[in-house]
Amino acid sequence: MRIAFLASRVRAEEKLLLEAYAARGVDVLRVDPRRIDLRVDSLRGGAEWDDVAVVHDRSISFATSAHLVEALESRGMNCVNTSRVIRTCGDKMRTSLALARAAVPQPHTRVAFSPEQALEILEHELGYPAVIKPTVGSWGRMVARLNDRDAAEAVLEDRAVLGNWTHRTIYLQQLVDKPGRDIRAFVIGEQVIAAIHRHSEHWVTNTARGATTSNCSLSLDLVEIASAAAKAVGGGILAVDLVEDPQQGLLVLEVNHGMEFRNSIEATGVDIAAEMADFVLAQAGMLVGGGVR
Amino acid sequence: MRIAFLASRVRAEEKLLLEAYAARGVDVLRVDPRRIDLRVDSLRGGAEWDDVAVVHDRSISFATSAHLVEALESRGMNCVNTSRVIRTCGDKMRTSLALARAAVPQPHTRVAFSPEQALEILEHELGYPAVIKPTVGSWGRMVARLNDRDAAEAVLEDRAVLGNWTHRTIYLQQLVDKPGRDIRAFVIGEQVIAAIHRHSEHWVTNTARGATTSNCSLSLDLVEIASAAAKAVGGGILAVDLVEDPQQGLLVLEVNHGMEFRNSIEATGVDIAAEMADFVLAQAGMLVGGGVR
Amino acid sequence: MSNCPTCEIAIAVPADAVEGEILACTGCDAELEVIQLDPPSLCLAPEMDEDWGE
Amino acid sequence: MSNCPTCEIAIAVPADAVEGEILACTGCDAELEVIQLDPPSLCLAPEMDEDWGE
Repeated sequence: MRIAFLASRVRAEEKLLLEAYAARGVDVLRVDPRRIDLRVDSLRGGAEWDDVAVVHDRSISFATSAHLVEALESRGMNCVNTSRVIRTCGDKMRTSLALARAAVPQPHTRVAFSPEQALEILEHELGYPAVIKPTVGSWGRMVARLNDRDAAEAVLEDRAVLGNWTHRTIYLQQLVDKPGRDIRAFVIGEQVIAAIHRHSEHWVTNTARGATTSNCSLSLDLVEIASAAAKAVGGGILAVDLVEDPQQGLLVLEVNHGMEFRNSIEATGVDIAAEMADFVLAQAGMLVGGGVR
Repeated sequence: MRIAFLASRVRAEEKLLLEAYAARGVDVLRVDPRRIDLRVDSLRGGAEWDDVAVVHDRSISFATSAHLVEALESRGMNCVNTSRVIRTCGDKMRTSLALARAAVPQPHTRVAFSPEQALEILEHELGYPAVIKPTVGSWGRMVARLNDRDAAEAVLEDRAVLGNWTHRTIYLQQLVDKPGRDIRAFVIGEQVIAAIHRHSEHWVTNTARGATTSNCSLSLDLVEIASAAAKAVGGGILAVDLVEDPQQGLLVLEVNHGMEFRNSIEATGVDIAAEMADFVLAQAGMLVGGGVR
Repeated sequence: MSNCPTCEIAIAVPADAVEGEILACTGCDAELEVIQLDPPSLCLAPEMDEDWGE
Repeated sequence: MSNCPTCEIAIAVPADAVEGEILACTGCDAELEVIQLDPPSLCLAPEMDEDWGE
């Protein structure tokens, strides 16, 4: 038995994960999605997958992740995360709906399907400042702060003219007056294993945009809401991003299905890669009583 | 009780459907997605939906359809088609996987996640001529015939440079040597209600591209494969496109969740709009013994 | 009657037209959307998007 | 050793490098991907796509 590890770009995270599997003596089949020849007209073929007990997806592209994992699941393979989780987390509107269905608190969030309606919502409901986010995308890219109607008109027109059809679903959110930091909680299975604060002078507190990290202690509140958010999107290996709203308390901003964690190991003292590897192996029944079978 | 009818652009099909509902004395709430203010942070709100028994989605945009219907389903509403069906039919790779899981015959189909791998597949497996299709899109747009390696290299580079991230999933198919026509079967619920041939001198036999239509008799084979295809994607109101392969027999090309049918009523003699309206009303328990309740 | 926003020709909006319906301008062939019925009002229909279709 | 495909400076591929790993060129700061280990070979890493991320 072995595991399949899906990754094209090998970031610090993938190296740590491969090291964790090596330390456990696990046989890893590395699969680069750019080199897969995928039959979709049949579920036969692909003998190299026969002895794969579980698939650990670390693809960096949402489309690749969602499509490839669904194809492997169609062949009966056990994948972490599941395609359902990937599709829910990879689309902010679907994440919001999943959180709403589970009554997990989130900022005031509206969706419009036309720039005119988006402006109506901003003018009459959310007010300014507000935030517009692409439904698909990460690292804070194209997350824009709209301080007034002029900014809103400019950004809405940009995306209508320059964007592709995935920008026609316009996701708008209240700007939370956060205290210069947000929280990222790492949830594996049902368990919140660690959390960090991300600090930034900029209103976007993303480490890909220069935010610094420090440990965040696991309060009962945080554990409860982070694990509820993870469960709401389907569970697995997830990073829940939260903000502390002065009035509303902890609110969930998004849930990440392909989380980065290189800066969080030192801050938290938790070996996140090891926890992830053990969870994946446990899914395949390859981890029994703390050792690899 | 009333039904909600989701449509922005009112094509000939939507007019026929609205007339069918009017003829049945059904109270219709017309909803233009461009004017919806959609809360996604909560499932409350929207009193106008309270007495809606069923939603008939005729949105012309895949993203709008999928997002809006999922939001309405989250509020417990019964939608035709379901968001699961929309998402499966709206993405050709997911359609192929659904057909494969149900062992419904389809042309040889491969997916690649890089242009280099796509070229490998074309050179060594599918051969030329072959067909490349965007996973999302309709009316035969950007469905290209690749007669040789030069054509393949050109189109793959175009889409890599000019396309957006949804083009990075490269869907490749054998070109079926069809007899100047294909077949569209209309499936409502479990029932194949009618079928047409679409004739064209062009290898793309799409009425949006000038194909002409004629009635296609419902052979046992056709009924079996079309209803199996509809069931494979989740069922509902669907149009199954098929080709007659000289060797392999009937093959399913795609399943449409928001079908057009204006040219098929006269050709088939079947009142497709009426059949659709009755099906939608039956979903809501609004149609009993042939009359509206 | 209403006027085409492109070529300004007068266009008779049919009595059975509904909001959202697409009319072809008899003057310039532009695709026009009926955005209001009473009084009739037309605007240029939005361009086709990549994810449009059946 | 391998060479940067952009500025041609010699780059030492670390002994523990794996296929798919990203290195920054010491000469021109280009992002390079290790596409082969033995012998080491580098190419320009693909540009970030819109759907990339966590």
